[in-house]
Amino acid sequence: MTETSTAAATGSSLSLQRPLKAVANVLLTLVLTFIGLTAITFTIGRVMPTDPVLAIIGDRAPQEAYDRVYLEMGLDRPIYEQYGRYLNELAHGDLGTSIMTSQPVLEDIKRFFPATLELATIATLMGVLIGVPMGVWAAVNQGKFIDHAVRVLGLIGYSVPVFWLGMVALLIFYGNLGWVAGPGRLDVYLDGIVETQTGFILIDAALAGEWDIFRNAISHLILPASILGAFALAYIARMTRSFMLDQLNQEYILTARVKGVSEPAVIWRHAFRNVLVQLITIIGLTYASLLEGSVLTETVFSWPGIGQYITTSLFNADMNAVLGGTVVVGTCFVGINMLSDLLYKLVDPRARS
Amino acid sequence: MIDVSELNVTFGQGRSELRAVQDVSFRIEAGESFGLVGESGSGKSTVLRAISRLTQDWTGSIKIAGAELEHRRDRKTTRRMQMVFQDPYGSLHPRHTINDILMEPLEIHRMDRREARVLTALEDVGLGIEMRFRYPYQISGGQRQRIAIARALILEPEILLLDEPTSALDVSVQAEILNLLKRIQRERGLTYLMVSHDLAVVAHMCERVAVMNRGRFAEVLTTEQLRSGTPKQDYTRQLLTASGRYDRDVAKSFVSFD
Amino acid sequence: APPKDTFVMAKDFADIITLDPAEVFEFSGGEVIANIYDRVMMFEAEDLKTLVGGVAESWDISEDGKTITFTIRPDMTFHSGNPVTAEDVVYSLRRVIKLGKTPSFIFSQFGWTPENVDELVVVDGDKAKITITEEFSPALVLNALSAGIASVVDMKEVMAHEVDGDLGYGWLKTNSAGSGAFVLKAWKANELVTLEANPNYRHGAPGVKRVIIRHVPEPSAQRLLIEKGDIDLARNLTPDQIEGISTNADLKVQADPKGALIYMAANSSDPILGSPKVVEALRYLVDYEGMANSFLQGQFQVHQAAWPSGLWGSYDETPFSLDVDKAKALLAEAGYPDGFEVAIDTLTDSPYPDIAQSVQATLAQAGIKATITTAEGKTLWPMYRAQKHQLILAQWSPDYVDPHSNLDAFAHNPDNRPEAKLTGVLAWRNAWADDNMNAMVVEARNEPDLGKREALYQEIQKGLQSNSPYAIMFQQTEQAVLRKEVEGYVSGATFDLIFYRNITK
Amino acid sequence: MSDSNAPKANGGLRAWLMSPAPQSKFQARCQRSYLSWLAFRSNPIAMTGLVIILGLILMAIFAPVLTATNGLEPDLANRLQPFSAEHWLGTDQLGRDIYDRIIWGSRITLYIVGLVSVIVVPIGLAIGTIAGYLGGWVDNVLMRITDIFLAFPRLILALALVAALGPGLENAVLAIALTTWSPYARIARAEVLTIRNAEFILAAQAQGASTFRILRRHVVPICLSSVIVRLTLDMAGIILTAAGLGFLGLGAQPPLPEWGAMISTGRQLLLDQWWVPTVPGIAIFVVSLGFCLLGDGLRDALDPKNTDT
Amino acid sequence: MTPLLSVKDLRVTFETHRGPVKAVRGVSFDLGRERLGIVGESGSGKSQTGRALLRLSAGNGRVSADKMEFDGIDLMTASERKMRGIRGARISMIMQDPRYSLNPVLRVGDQIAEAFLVHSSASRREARAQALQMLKTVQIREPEKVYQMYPHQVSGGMGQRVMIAMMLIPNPDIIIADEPTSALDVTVQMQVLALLDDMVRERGMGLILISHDLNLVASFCDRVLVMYAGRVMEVIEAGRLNEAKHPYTRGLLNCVPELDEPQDMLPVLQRDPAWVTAGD
Ligand SMILES: Nc1ncnc2c1ncn2[C@@H]1O[C@H](COP(=O)(O)OP(=O)(O)OP(=O)(O)O)[C@@H](O)[C@H]1O
Ligand SMILES: Nc1ncnc2c1ncn2[C@@H]1O[C@H](COP(=O)(O)OP(=O)(O)OP(=O)(O)O)[C@@H](O)[C@H]1O
Ligand SMILES: [Mg+2]
Ligand SMILES: [Mg+2]
Repeated sequence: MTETSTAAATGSSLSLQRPLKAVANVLLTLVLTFIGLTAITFTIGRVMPTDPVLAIIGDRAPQEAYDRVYLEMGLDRPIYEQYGRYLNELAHGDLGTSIMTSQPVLEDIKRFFPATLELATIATLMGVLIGVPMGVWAAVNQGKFIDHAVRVLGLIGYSVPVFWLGMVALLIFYGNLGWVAGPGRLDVYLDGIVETQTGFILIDAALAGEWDIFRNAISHLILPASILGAFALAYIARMTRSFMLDQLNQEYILTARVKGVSEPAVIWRHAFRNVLVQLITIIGLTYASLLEGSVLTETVFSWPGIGQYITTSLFNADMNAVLGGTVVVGTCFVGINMLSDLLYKLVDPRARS
Repeated sequence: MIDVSELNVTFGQGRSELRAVQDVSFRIEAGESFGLVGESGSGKSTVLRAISRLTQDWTGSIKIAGAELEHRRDRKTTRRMQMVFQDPYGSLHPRHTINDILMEPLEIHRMDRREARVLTALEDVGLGIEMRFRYPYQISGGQRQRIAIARALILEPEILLLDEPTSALDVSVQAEILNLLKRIQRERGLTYLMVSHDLAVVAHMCERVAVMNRGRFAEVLTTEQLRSGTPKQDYTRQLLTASGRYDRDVAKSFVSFD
Repeated sequence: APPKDTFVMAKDFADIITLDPAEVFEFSGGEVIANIYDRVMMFEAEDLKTLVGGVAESWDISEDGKTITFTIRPDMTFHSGNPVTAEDVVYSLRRVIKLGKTPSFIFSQFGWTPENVDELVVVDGDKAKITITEEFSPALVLNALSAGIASVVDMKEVMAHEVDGDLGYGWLKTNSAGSGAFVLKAWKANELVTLEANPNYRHGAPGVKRVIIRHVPEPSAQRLLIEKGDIDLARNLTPDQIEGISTNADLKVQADPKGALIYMAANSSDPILGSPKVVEALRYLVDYEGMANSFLQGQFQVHQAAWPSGLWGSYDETPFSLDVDKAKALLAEAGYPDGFEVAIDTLTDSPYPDIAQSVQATLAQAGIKATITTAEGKTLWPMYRAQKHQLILAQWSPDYVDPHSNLDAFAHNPDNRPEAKLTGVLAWRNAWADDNMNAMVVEARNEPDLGKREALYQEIQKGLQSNSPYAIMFQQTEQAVLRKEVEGYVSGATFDLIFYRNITK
Repeated sequence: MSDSNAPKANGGLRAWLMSPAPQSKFQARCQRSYLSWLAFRSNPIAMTGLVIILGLILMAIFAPVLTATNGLEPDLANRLQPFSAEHWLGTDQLGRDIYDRIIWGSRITLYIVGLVSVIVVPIGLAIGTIAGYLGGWVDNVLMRITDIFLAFPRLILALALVAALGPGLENAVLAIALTTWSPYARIARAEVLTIRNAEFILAAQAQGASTFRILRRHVVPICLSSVIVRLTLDMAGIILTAAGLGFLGLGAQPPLPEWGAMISTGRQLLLDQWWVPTVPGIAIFVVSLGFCLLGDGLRDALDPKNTDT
Repeated sequence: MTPLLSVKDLRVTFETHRGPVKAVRGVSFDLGRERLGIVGESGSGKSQTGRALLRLSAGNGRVSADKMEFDGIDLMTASERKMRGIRGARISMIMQDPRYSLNPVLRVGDQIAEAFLVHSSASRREARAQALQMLKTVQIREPEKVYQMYPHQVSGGMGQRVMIAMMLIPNPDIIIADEPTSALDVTVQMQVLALLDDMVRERGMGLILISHDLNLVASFCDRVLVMYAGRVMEVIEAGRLNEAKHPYTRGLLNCVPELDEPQDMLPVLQRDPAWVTAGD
């Protein structure tokens, strides 16, 4: 831990004005976050009652087989040594092999992560495109019926258990109405027709010009994305409203009105520009949290996403997979945070100097 | 009572380095009132903060009653030297009642007879005991500043550092506070170090006045010199004219001093 | 809906971790390789009761019963086009021992070790000859040669993919090299398994061109999918859901008895549960009928012996039913008239928590306060293997179709010391051993006469009902829900007796 | 303060609460709370939230009076009954009365909510205020740790912790708490940064108050209200995470009527006996909504812009 | 000459949880092309009077007046649309504190240009040129550079000048300056006042200067309106302020310490409760 603290301490004195130092700072943050993430995950993996050896050999194996695999996995070594070895391999870009899928973890992630990314991106887009105007609308009409309606509507998206909503939505829109396709990313018999290039079915299908598959994929995507989108929307709308209210109470809004600026311009050019600054962080966080994959939604929709991957791996004591997944999700989180910091600087002149 | 020599205060490092106070030296006798004036950002508050050690990155020497001051705050000197801040809206904790605010220094310094002292303090600054359990938001700016003064006085200090104690108040309330400060000083023989940008206020309160410009003392004047309008420095002269009534032609002739 | 020539099945197959037949020991994996590989001995889809030759056309058993010589079917080819030869058979069996993965114990109990297997399993002209060193009934050996590890792999193909002397293990985990009805096209863990028909299969081309098994863990999702016609077969519907679809004319239900048993076991090293009277009382504190007629309806039948009903050697008596008074009397005799506190561990997936709650309630009627802890299998098993449980509610299914498979685990514990670590043996896990039982299990195993063998096994099962740490409760029946046009889905007693090749739609 | 403009109070209690010169600390506190209450009361949404939460609390307190059974014992003969006079909300797959289970389940929900708050608020406050107030390397170290917890996939961390600690309600709560504190540290820190150089903090320093005293008496009370507001807003999330853990079989153990677990075990019945998973779903929804509304209302009520008039 | 602005019995009341707060109660005055000062202690209703003229009182406020007429337009009943045309273009208001009154994320130049664009159909280029010109007028030395700055980059004095430029650019008839100098240093304060002075002289506007510094207002304005507790206590020619009779005005005048004559104790203001109710 001493290493961490001294490094963090030097991190503080770096000023962001110097690009080189800033890059160093970013890298340091990244490395420290990784070390922290993997260390915690690693420890959890080791103290878990789930036995990784049994995950490989099964429950009925005789003790000799158990002991042999135990040694093979290096579980007899002290935990810091195991951790050190893991870090070393990680540094060489090797995330190890998954017990569950018998594939390199990296390959698995290439398969599962795009599924989540596809879902999360569309959900966040929905949240932003609908949530932001809703929030602004509510704030402008604070205390009026519209405000309450928008708030309650948003809160509903926030309060319904997503797995329950998912099941009901599936039942109605797929089961009864047949408007959308069922669980999964694609009708199975269409699987494997387009070559995997990016891992995003929509993009792959578009690249291959397979519009039937594209349509099919959309029809599968729409329901889970809407459900996650409702959640993102609720959060974004509520935050937008509250930020917007803060801004509308500021003196500079009065200044704009004194100038005779029209109401839409006051709202969008003046107040919203300032809200945008705060919103970026919120949207970034929402996106990042969706990227960890919603285990519950993925379960209900049989969606082969990263959340389900990590969870199943966890239950199977497949720690390489869990660690790999955590590292990737953590990277995304840190990445998105940095990106939103960057955007923040673009939007907020005060943060620039 | 206060003896400051070669005081320097620097904020930041490298390119963003800012020498807020440069080579400032002065002496204040016991029972004297000493004023600091100068335009905004000239380093007045910084001098006060160094003395009260709210800022710790200063160099030079500060003596209180002959004893050299450490950089770290110690309870004993804190008690001898109290500070009143500029903004009565910001210097009282919004969630503490007046009683809490006045009790706190007594608790910190483990003083006895707390109840009695609180009541006396309220009386000293001319507030009724019905104020005791109000929250700051329930009282006016002038009353707040009285509480701030009472809080400083409750420890029976010898020195009061006053950082623009009236600039947030309107003229009528300002008069009440200035009178209060004058009366207390007379009764207790306190030493005042008072910062203001209002020359009239400083002249009203203090015997001697230091004029600050960009971290340095431009000059130290007696109140008489100030009143008679015979400062040596152009900077002081300009400050003087600006403090008077509005005059269009004079205003246009102002220059900036670096 | 899927095209005519594609058969889509939904199933929870999170358990597949490998498709190398020398390693597969999981239900779903076993089922998949059963359709990819032919085994030395086999049960065929057309007759699930009779053991016949698979790759072996015929076999000769030596006088002493210790050597069996197999004649290989002529004209059989692997998917690669290579002919199936005795060399492949011998290679496949040796490979199992040399890799030494979990299921290899089925062979190693015959005395085969990596050191001696090259001498004991050999090519003899155009035949394959195996020799065992332990006393075993040849019937049992032949039965064992119908297990998944007896799958015959394409030696040339596998060795072409060998890396660092791994006998092609790394490659075969995710690929196939067999001679069965289907070829593995793709296995995407937790997503799907795609099988392509082998048009040159020895029984003729399968009825569909492709079989896709889709991982759908949620039974309700499976139900929606099959009702919409997006899949042809749903494997994991609950009894209540089956009842729900009974009115749907597009669907039909096919029920097949399975070998899986649900049992409750008591840890004998526990001071209270070590008392046979207490365990006997427990057997009377289970509402067998109540459960079987409600939430287990149609998918579990009451069965109280250690070898499943419907198979050779089974014992179908069910002497126990819920009898609180009798249980109370037994508890009083054992010295616990007011009951005691106990912990039940079980699995998280349906129906275990429900069974546990029912048992909890009936135990309470006799004053036993039980708390339930549910856990994923991977968490439960280590605890079970370390004898850390009190009561455990779990499942067991045979590894191969021979009573020895179960009774060796339930009744045979040659060394009951904790440090012996016979962690694969249920009796040891429950710290229970009985010399008489041990002797009987060995005797039955070695007995060449089928009639005597069967009688011995039934005696053991009967014995276990009065003297054992178990309360065996139910035997599973799988209810598969099919679209009505689907024909030819064959599902046998064990998890790897499931055949897709006759399916048509 | 134009007290002269305030209407002369008429009622005794109201006069006491509105008196411009409180006589005791207690009266001053009450006045402050009363003002917040006045702002709160005029907000219909917030009041709805409050009513829901009070309802939940009453349900939990009077569970023995409100129910006929303890909702734990199976009654296999009465499985999956629809709504009826006898079983208002039907029965579940083991024949237990769902209404009774919902009522008893309110205790579990409250327990989760209470315990998480008790853990999360102090941890978040402590870390956030210390980091924000002390700054420098302390801040850096603490914030890095906070970031690491933030960067962790939340439900997954909770799952991992539960898996490590073993299933059960207490462990689930602990796991949720340990994954929830980081944003609170962030909020508290942000709040501290805005007041760190406020004059009332300087004033306390100038009086010689110790760092601990300043944190405890001056900094924490300022951060508390935003933390509490955030907590009520997060409550929905906490309840849902707990339900999610229950859904994945890692929360409360059977036969406890935890609402998430009830949905989980009942979810296969959605198509035919829809009420079995739907009733607990609605219960979770209503309570989450209640907390959300309450939180929104609190934020408005505690906002000085609204009360200090 | 008819007055530009005529106000009779203006009242502003705020609904609060403690009951209604009467911030302005019956203010009447006329404004021509002159410099009118409004003085009074804090909370006396000066700012609220200014805001009410533009109909920009806070949401919980109620405004009533017997008459509030500007250039023949009834400000009480004018449509919101019409009011927007008046705000800025005809009556504008210099806000108290430039730190909070400028939009932090927009360039100050663009904020000035916006004030121009709202009321004319000019192109952006023209608006920009106008804004630059205006910056020069308020004596900003490097207008091009300052145009590109953000509010946090300009000093208080500069910010105040930007504010003035912004409010003057549409060339309004009336300008309300709400304590435009209280946040500034004495020297800058004088300079800003001189600037306003120039504008009034050159453009013939009416100016309302709100302040609590009687001496300052007296030396700057033509007429002074003295307010207390939402009422006008006295209206007086600036030059004859020393002859003011109202005890409140006298009190305010006396309690300011004078640089040139030493005093021992300052006379304090004795408030008479009768002032509040007088004339009700
Ligand atoms: N903590 C700090 N870090 C960096 N710079 C500071 C800090 N405190 C003050 N300064 C700078 O030091 C200089 C002097 O500040 P100081 O507050 O002493 O001025 P002042 O004379 O009191 O002005 P005012 O009349 O506005 O209060 C200013 O330029 C200010 O920006
Ligand atoms: N939105 C509001 N709700 C309730 N009361 C308000 C509101 N706005 C202002 N007031 C009250 O109206 C009265 C007059 O306020 P105003 O701002 O006009 O005073 P002022 O004369 O400008 O004082 P200052 O010199 O401090 O700026 C004050 O008592 C104030 O508290
Ligand atoms: Mg200062
Ligand atoms: Mg004002």
